[in-house]
Parts: sequence; C-alpha cells; structure tokens
Amino acid sequence: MDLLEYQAKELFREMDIPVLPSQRIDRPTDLKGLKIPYPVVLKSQVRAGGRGKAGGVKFVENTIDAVAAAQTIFHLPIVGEYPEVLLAEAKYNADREFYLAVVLDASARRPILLGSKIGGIDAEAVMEQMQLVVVDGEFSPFYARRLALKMGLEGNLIQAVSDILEKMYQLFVQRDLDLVEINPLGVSATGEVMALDGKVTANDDAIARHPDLVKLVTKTSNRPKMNASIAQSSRMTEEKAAEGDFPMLTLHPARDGNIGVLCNGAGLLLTTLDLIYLAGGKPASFLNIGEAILQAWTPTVLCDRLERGLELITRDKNVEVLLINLHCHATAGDRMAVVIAEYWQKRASKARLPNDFKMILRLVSSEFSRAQESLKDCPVTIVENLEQAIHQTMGLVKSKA
Amino acid sequence: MDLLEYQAKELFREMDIPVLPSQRIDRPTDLKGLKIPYPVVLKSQVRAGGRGKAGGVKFVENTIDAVAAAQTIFHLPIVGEYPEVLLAEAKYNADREFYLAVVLDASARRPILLGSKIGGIDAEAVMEQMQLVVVDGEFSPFYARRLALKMGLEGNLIQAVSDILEKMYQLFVQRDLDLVEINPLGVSATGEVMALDGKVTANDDAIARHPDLVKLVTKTSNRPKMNASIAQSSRMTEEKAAEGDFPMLTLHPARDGNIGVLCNGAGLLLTTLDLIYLAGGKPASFLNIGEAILQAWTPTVLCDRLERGLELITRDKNVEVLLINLHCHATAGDRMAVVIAEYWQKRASKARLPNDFKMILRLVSSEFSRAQESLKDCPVTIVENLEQAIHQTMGLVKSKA
Amino acid sequence: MNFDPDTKVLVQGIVEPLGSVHAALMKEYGTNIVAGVSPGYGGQEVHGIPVFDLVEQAIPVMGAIDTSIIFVPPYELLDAALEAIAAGIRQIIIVTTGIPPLDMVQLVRQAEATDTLVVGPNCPGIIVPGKIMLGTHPGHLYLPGSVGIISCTGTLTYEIAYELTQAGIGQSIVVGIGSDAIVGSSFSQWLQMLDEDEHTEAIVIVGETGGNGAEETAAHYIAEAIDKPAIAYLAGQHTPQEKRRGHAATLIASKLSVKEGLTETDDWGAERKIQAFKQHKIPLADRPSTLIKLVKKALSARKK
Amino acid sequence: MNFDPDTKVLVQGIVEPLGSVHAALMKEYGTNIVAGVSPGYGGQEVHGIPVFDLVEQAIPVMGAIDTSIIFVPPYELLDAALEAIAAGIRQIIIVTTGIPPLDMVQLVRQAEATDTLVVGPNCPGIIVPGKIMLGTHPGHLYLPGSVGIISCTGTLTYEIAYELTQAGIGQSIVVGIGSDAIVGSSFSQWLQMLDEDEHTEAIVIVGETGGNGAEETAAHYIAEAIDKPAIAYLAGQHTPQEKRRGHAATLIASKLSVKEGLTETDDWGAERKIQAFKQHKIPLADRPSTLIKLVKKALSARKK
Repeated sequence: MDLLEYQAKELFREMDIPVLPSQRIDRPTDLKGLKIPYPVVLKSQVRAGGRGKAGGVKFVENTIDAVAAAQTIFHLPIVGEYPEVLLAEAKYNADREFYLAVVLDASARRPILLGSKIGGIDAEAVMEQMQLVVVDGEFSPFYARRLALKMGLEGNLIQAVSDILEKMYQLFVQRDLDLVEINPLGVSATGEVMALDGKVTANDDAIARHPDLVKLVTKTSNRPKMNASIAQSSRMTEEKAAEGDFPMLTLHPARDGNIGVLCNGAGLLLTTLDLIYLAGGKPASFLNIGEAILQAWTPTVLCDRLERGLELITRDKNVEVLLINLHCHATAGDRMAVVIAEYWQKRASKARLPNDFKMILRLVSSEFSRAQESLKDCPVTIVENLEQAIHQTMGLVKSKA
Repeated sequence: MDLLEYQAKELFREMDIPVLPSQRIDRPTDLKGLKIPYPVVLKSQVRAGGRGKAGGVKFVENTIDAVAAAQTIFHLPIVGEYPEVLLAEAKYNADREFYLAVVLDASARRPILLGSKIGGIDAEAVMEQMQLVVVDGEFSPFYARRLALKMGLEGNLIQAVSDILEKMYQLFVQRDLDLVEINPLGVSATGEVMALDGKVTANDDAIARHPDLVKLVTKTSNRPKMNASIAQSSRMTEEKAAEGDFPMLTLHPARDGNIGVLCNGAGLLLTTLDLIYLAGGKPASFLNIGEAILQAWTPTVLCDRLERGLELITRDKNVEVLLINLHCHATAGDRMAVVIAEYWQKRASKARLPNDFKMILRLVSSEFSRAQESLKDCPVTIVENLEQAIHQTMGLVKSKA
Repeated sequence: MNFDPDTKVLVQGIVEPLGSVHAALMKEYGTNIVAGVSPGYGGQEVHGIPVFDLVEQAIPVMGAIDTSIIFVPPYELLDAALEAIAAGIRQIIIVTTGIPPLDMVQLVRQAEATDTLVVGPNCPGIIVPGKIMLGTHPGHLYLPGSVGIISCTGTLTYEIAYELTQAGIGQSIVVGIGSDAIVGSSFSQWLQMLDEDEHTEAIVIVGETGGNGAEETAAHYIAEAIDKPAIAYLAGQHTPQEKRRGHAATLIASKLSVKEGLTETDDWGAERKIQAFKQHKIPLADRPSTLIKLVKKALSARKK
Repeated sequence: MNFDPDTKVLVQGIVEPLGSVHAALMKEYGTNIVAGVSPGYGGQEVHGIPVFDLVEQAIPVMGAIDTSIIFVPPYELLDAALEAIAAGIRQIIIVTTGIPPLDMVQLVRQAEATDTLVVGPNCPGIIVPGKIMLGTHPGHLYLPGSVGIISCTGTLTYEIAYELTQAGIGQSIVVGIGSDAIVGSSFSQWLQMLDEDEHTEAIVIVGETGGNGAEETAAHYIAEAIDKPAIAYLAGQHTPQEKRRGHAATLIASKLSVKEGLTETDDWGAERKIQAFKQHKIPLADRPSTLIKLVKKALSARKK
C-alpha cells in the first residue's frame, strides 16, 4: 500500500526528518487560507509516478494563480488517477539533490540502504551513481555512514546524510514498511538537507499491527488501481480486506475468452491456464480462491470461499464454460462437491445461469467417489485427471461454437 | 531518578497497560471537581516507600471526607518527604495480587523479569514466591510466558500476565529505564488484570535522550533527598545537571570533623578518608571533583571544577584543614597548582578564609616541581607522598587543637 | 537434515483450527508427533497428543525434539519460532502465512546464528513418502521412490507429485519452500541437501514464471554445484504476462521510484527465468506431462 | 590477549578533546597508534596520526587492527563499538563514561557473540609498563615487573601502581575494568587471563567496599580457579558507610520496592566483601602501605 506524498511527510515530520512547511489542499478554495508565504509549489497527490512531466506540479506566486493552478491539477489525471488532494509546499532552493531509500532485499533477506549522489527525476542518472549497503545485523548508525561514504560524501555532509538515513531506517522498522524513499533530498549551499519528496510503502501483511498507519491511509479513499495482468495477479489475487479476517477474492478478467477458471492455489491456476492456452482455449476470467494451507482456513472457510468464488466468476457473462480445479485434503472433497451441487441447483432453478452454461469439476481428493455421488443430479462433469479435464473443457467449448 | 506513581501510570497508559481512572490533585479543593465516582482512594505522591503504613493512603466516600483526608495527607511527611500532589483513583476489588518487575541485573549483564504470585506490601511474602527470568538475547514474548509459568499461573492468566510483562519490557527498553515495577498487579475474579501501583526509575545517564521523560519528571519540583553517606556518595557525588554538560559538584558533610578532603576520583577519595580515620582524624566535608578520565574533560574543565570545588568546600565553616589529593596527568599538575594559588590569594586577601585555615596539596604529577614553584608564595604545603600528606595534615590539625 | 520416521516432532499452535486438523493428519501418516504447544492449554490433549504451555516444558517430558511445525497466527509466528530455537529445536517448518517480512528478517538472522533450518513460511512443508510427513501434504498422493521435488508453490506441488505417482515414479522427498518474498530456506539450500541425499536420484524444481521465487538463481546453482540430474517445471510459460523489471531483487525494482533505471533487460521476468535454465541446458518442462517424460528420461539415463 | 608493543591500535573519537590528548600521550609512550577515526574528519591528521571517517576505511590502508580505544561521546559509544566489531577488531577499550546501561547490554551481547574483549566503559584501560599503553594511565608512574593489577577504580589505580613503583615493585600489566554497573570484562575474566600470563607472578585486586563492583565474586573466583598468589586492597574499610542491602545483584536490591525482602544479611555490603576475602584466606590490605608489604611477602614466598 503506497502512501501519498503528504502522508509520507507526516511520518517524516514525526521522525524529525526535515520537511518544508506545507498544507493539504482538499479543494481549490482552501488556498485562500494558505499559511505558507508565496512562492508556493502545488503538487498533485497521486500514487502514480511522472506527475511532474504530466503537469501535476506547478509553481505559483499568488492566490489567484494558485486557485487556477489547483483547479487544473484537480482535473488532471496522472496515469489515469485523479488526485483527491493537493499539497501546497514552500519553495526550496537546493544546491544539489541526492537520492536515499531503505527497502527490503528479498535475495539478501535483509534491509538495504540505497543512496545516490544524484537525485531527482532522471532515473538513469540517479541509477548510475546508486550505492548500496546491506544491513546484515542489528542496525547501527555506522551502516548509514558506510553508505554516505560510498556515495562519495565528505565532511559534515557525512553526518547530515547518515542522520537522515538513520531516521528513515527507524521509520522503516518501527512501522514494518516495504519502502521509505526520499527523492530528492535537497542539499542547500550551506550543507543543510531537506526531504523535498518522499515515498512510503506500507506492508500489506504488517499494516494491521500499526493502527496509526491504518488511520493515516484510510483518511483518503483513492486506492491504487488493480492491475489485471496475471504476472501481478499471482501475488495480488488475495488482498487483505481492511476489516475482515480473510483475503478478499478478486476476479481477474482476461480478454476475448469464454472459459472461466477457478482454482485453489496460484501455481495450480497458472498450470491450468497454460494447459487451456496450449489446447487452443481462451480464458474469460480466472480466480484463485486460495491455497488450502492459508492460516486459519477451516473447511468451512474454504467452502464459503468456493461459494463466493462461484458467484463472482459466473457474474462474468463471457464465461460459457467453467473449469473448477481443486486439490482437497484437509477440506474434504465431498464437502466442496456439495457446495457446487447446491450452488448449481440454487442458481439453475432461479434461471440465473444461462441454459447452455457448462461446468467441469476436476477434483483431487480421497473423497472422490463421495463427491461424484453428491454431484450425480447436477449437469457437472467430474474428473480426476487434469489433462482429461482440459480435454473435456475444450470439448464443451467446441460443442458450443 | 524515581518517577512518582502518577507519572509511572501515565507511561503505563501510553503502553496500554491497564490502570484505573485517576486524577492528579494539586490542592485539596481540586477534589470538588473530581470526575471519578466515589469511593475513591487518595494516595500521597512521594518517592519514599511505606506510605500506606504511614497513613499516606486513604479511602474516601464523599467530597467532604475527601477534602479533609487530602489536607491531612498533604501535611503528612513520608520518611521526611511531603507530597506536592496526590493521586485520586477509583477503587478496585482485586481477587488476588501479583508482583511484576523488569530490572537490569548487573551480574548477568542482562535485563531480568521478576514476578511473584503474591504482591502487595508484605515484602517477605512477596519475596518468598519471587521468580526470575533472564532475558538472554533479544526479547521475545516467550520470555514473559516463561516467567508466568514459573510463577505457577495457568490458563488465560498466562497470556494476560505475559502481555503485561511484554509491555513493561517494551517500556523499559524504549525509555532506557532502570526499573519498571507493578506492585500490586490486581487480578479480578474474572481474570482481568490491573496495575494498581507502579514504580518507574529513569536512568540518569540515558534520560537526556528521552525528552518526553525529561518533561514528565520536571513537571514536579520535589527531588529525592540527597543521602549524605559515603556508600552512596561514591556513586552519587556527581549528579548530572539537567541543563549543563558536566556533572554537578555535590558536597558531602560528615559529622563532628574539622578536615576537608578534596580529591579527583571516588576511589582515591575513599583511600584518603580511610587514612585520615586511621590516623585518628575526622573529616568535616569531602568532595570528589571527578575522575580525570571523564568524557570531554579538558584541562580547562578540570581546573574550573577544582576552583568551584574549593569554593564549595571552604563554605563549610567546620573545615579548618583542607587536604587536596590530586593525580594529574592529561591535566598538567602545574595548572592545578596555579588554580589553587590564585584561589588562595583571592580569598585570603578578601579575608574570606579564617586566618588559621590550612591547606595541604598532595600532588602526583610529572609537573611537580613547576607546581611547587607556582605555590611558593602561598601558605600551602605541597607533598608528593600520600602517607606523608596524611601525616602533615594530622600535624596541622593537632597544632590547632 | 533429519527426517527419519522416528524423528521427534512438535506442533506449535496445535489448538488452532489448521494446527489441530493437520496434527491429526500427520499423526495418521505415521509422523512421530510427541507434543503440541499452545499457551494456556497446557495439560490438555489434542488427538491424543499432550499439549504444553511452552516448548521448553515439552522437552524434559519428551526428550530432545528435532522438528517443530508451526501453525500459530502470523503476528505470533516470530515469537513461536524464536521460542523453538531457544529451546534447542533446529528444524522449523512454518505453515503460517501473512507474516510481516521484517519478522522474517529477524527470524532468518537468528536461524543463521544458530544453524537452524527454517522451511517456509506459507508452505506445505516436507514429506518423505511412506516415512514421515511434516506439514500439510496430502499423503495419499505420494509414492516412495527416488525423485526429490523442491517447489515454491502450494497445491501445484501436490499436483506434480500426484502426476509422478500416477506415472509410477516415486518420490524420495518433497519440500515446499514457500512462496513469500522472504523464505527461511532457498532452492539452492535444498538442491545442496538433495544432491547429498543418498535416496535421491533426480531432482525436480517446481516454480512459476512470475512471482518472487528465485528460480533463476536455482538454475545457476544447479549448473555450478549439482551433480545429480535436475529437471525444472515452471508454471505460466503459456499464459500471457505483463513485462516485468529485469533486476535480480524483484522486490526492490517493483517499489522504487527510480525502478526504470534498474531495468537491465526489457523482457519478461518469465523469459529471463526460462533462459537461465536453457542457458545451462537444464531440461525444462512447460506442462506436467512433459515433466514426467523428462524425469523418466533422466532416471533411465542414470541407470545405464 | 594481545598487548605486544607492535599491536596495531586505533583511536575512535580522536578529534574529541580527551581523544586527542590521550592519543598523543599513548603515542609518546610508544603505543603503535596507526589511525584515528572521527566521521567528517577523514583525510586530516591529529598528532601525525591519519584520521579516517570510518573504521573499515583504515584497515585496507593500515592492515588488520588489534585494538580500538574509544573516546566518543556516551550516546555514540554503542555505535562506535559495534562499528569496530563489524570491522573485525576484537579488543575494545572504552574510556567514555555516562553510557546508558542498556547500550552496554547490547554491546555485551554482540561482544559475546563475536568473542570480543571489551574493557570499560568509564575506565583508564590497560598498560603493560615499558611496552604499551592503551588508555589514560599516566605512564611515568609505572615500572615494568611481574605484578598484575586489576582495578575497578580510576585515579586510585594510578595511586596503587605508583606506590608499588616507589617500593621498587614493577607491574606486568595494569588494567582498569571500569566502575559502571555494566562493564565489558569482569574481575574474573581478567584473573583468568593474568593467571595464564607468563609475565605475571602475583595479582593485585583493587576495589572499593561500596559501589557496584563485583569484588565479592572475584574473591570466590580466586579461591576456585586462580593458582598464582592474589592480594586485594579495598578502599573504604575505615570510612563509616550506611548499611547496604546484602543481595548479590546490588542494582536490583537498591531499586525494587520489595528490596527489604532481598536482604540476606543485615551487615554492610562492605562487610560481605571483606568477609569473602577473609573466608578464602586471600590477603586483604586496608591501606596502600599494607598492600605493598603483602605483595612483597607473596613475591618472596613464590621465589622460594
């Protein structure tokens, strides 16, 4: 969960990381009560990058210009995202700009400090000077000085920059964050430093134990857009519901297809989709109802998720054939079959499924024969072999064509 | 630095350690605005122990009784200490009372958790059941459960008590404390727990990096009484001045004596006092101006401390003979001798020292002969050998008798 | 690596719904579950397994414990794992999912310092078919044999084992290392262990083209250090995916504002993973049935 | 223990007032101070000693460093010491005073994990007369010889060494372990080292009757494990002191509200310390001149 710039800066302020005087602007008229002297920078508060180049950042000299600029920015989408608020901030004359970040390195399995003597929007230039320090053991400020020296800093700037890094690291650890980034860190002619822009990403798994962070991010309602691509979806299918105990179900629509795919497990879903593509089929929507091993998922919970999943995927009117591929173990396969049978009867009787809607259940379970029994009155094909299930699915698709 | 009960409870509240509704009472009339329903407990806010037995805790049922009781408590000293404030607190019906503490164990060089299934004021009973867990590595809640089990707790009480211990430990570490103690922890019939009384001791060396703690303890002005005994003084001679950079000088008056002793270093001071006692002498006042190795003590600082020390010790009119015993190294001995010479001339010329006031300087320094030179116009005896210095001191004392 | 049938096993979080269900299933499979731990439940029994309040209480009663399988809620995981390590347990399997990554960083540090093997989190654990099951694998899908499987997926692990079993190919050991960003033990670590395992004749790597998994690293490690035949299956090779950033530290690249700069190549992450196996001439299957064929080929080549 | 004259020594906090003064004095004594560290001052020189911004920068230039002597301000001490340990330095002497005890707990944990010798804080360090001086000892008071001194005091350490020197008794090594509640190395640790040191023939313990010091523990340790003659001097034996609590963990006893209960005996802490030495028949002096006599006696008995 990415925080907006002004939210990140609230956290910076708490940690005594220097930021400019600023004010949140909810509507253009707020600028009449501005407490910061002009000139002022107005910045679109969106999560997408590239707002500067897109016109989402404007310098203004007086109230009239400011209100006009705010109106423009409020109506300017950045990569499809409209700002709900703007940030009005004092102007700063940076002599130089640095880049600093704290992030988790999955391969090192440690937090790392990143720094570049060049900051700002020219990513290539920033990267060229990028330096890295792995925080092996418990953090101590010398890790930050190590980075400052690798960045090529000298004299008082070593301490000034490592002080900022230390506070960024503390913020990172105290709030369980995925990322704390300052870009750029402005450096004045006299060697003072100032966080001019900041990015903070909360960790979805950890945020629930930081009520202050939950409060901060729920102040605004605009959420990051859902990326429909499967590359993301294999990780993003389940997103923690803010108040619920279990990950939400999210439907991923594909394009031009007519096959629905519902699996338990992301890898199993990918394999099933692969086999459909290899057989010449085209998915319409796909859904992962979750690995069987997810914490606290009692059989009841997985049955409930299957029922909700069926409802969700059959809402997609492009789905003509639905392939359900389940490995059932702790959750007995026959109970899942009962859920499918009940769902079918309920929906079919109410004519909420098209007459030619077809369903294939591929089930791996020690209760396979009991599952068969449960489904005997439903027009649901049940098979145990995966390739066979794909074959039958493709047969149904072709029979409809 | 011991915090008062109500200050400790402010910290408990911050950590979500359950405490009863309470209100600080600065004067008896405050009780007319009491927001807690009666019956209420009024507690004298002093650092000394034993206030309960001394009459510093009273249960009251209505405003009239409360005001009267408050007046009594405000005028009741506990071990010589008058309360500046009282705490009015709701009454709690505890089914059982436990004892819990987190403290540093100097021999284990680790924090330890202490707990007893018996809490309250009967120290012997508390101690009989006392259990201990050393926090060897980084803290994790299982250390707290380990203590709860050693205390003999079962069922839900294990988690309830270890939750409190975990928060106490966090408080201990986050604020660099010497002690966090809850005694008693009330346990209700339904297994709920409540911190009924609490003690928090801040660490004098660490408090400066916790501005919130500094703010909390400077809200009230009553300070712990200075213990004049040398057993304490060897550690308490220097007490950090709240605002200054260097430890304050504190004079320790002895009884019935007429010899002043000024040394640099606590051990050296003890040795010097021993030798005076062994020779049949009696100290009047003694003062440690600090180990030569104290952080950031440049020669200038030590000279300044010597000057202030001389002023302080000569204020004690019982001091007839002053023995100064100094090891000088980084701070050249001749500079110290100059300080003594100047002090002598200044004071003697202004007749602020009695005519028969005598001074012995025992100096170990590579600059001994230059120091001798500096003192040649002053009636200050300078020697290098310690036993000889004692001998001469005793000679001067006897010559005055 | 100690996965004999008589290895002593503990279940932490045994009163949790999943913990209770899987303790029973493991016991049924023949795993020597000697004790369960759930604070506040000491003295009770779950499926005939005695429950203790603290790990260290179980040891004087049951003797030294080899492995703990943990089912506690995610925010209690770090503490439970540290408790097991402090009690001297040196093999830990974490079924729990949703663990804050920084908790894993702390756990990994302590595991490294104490030479503790951590499997997971968010994983089905380990099965040695016919001998012992440590986790959530459905035992009836497995067959004793000589193929080792290392997988970073969940139910897909079961699928692959099941297809091998159906083809008459047994497994020496199957381990799900977990699919979270930070896992306790890596593909490479397990490749090493299976390379040394006398019961394993061929090793199967099961991964995904996308995701956090270190399949690419595994490919390089196989080429460098593994003597036994290794075969890989990556799910997602035929499913269109968005272009991904080409930096090794995926998690970094996906979050930094300057991520564009971190791009070394512009192709999919998928393509890079696939290329890593091709480059080192490691057989790579694009569907389970192909995997079976490749495994058969490797095993028969080895017999010659 | 590596205190040869050619041992390579670093001074952390060399631009601090005390650091600068004592770096010069140590160098003058012949200590091989190869570098100083003070962040922001890299590239400068102090008394001809090159200054680096970071410890790890000094090593490629100067080679492996044996000992670091730290003079940084108290709140920077933990970081400086951890920096030295991370750079591979395994002997650390902390002159700084006023260090928060919980910082010392962290440092002691890391020192134990890395087998690092930590002397201090709040200590004058180590001197091997005529060879090397690591700390703030006034070198001209010392004389090479065969008596080892372990002291938890400051200037009193100088006094005792000086009195021995005046009596013609030289010292093999003199160490001030520091007088804070939490110190990096204890009396017992040093007793062990001096017992093994071939240049030491007798060991002198210098302590106080009050205070935090573990003199009592030292007495028991001498009786149990030390073969060489040991003589103690405790300052304060004739100076009236308040009655103290008799629990071993003084720091605990002095703070708990239930401290009364912790009292095992009602006598002074002083009396208990004195009794510990008497009980084990360890010669105990009550004044420096007596100490000299006892040391002479021990040395001459050893020669027979």
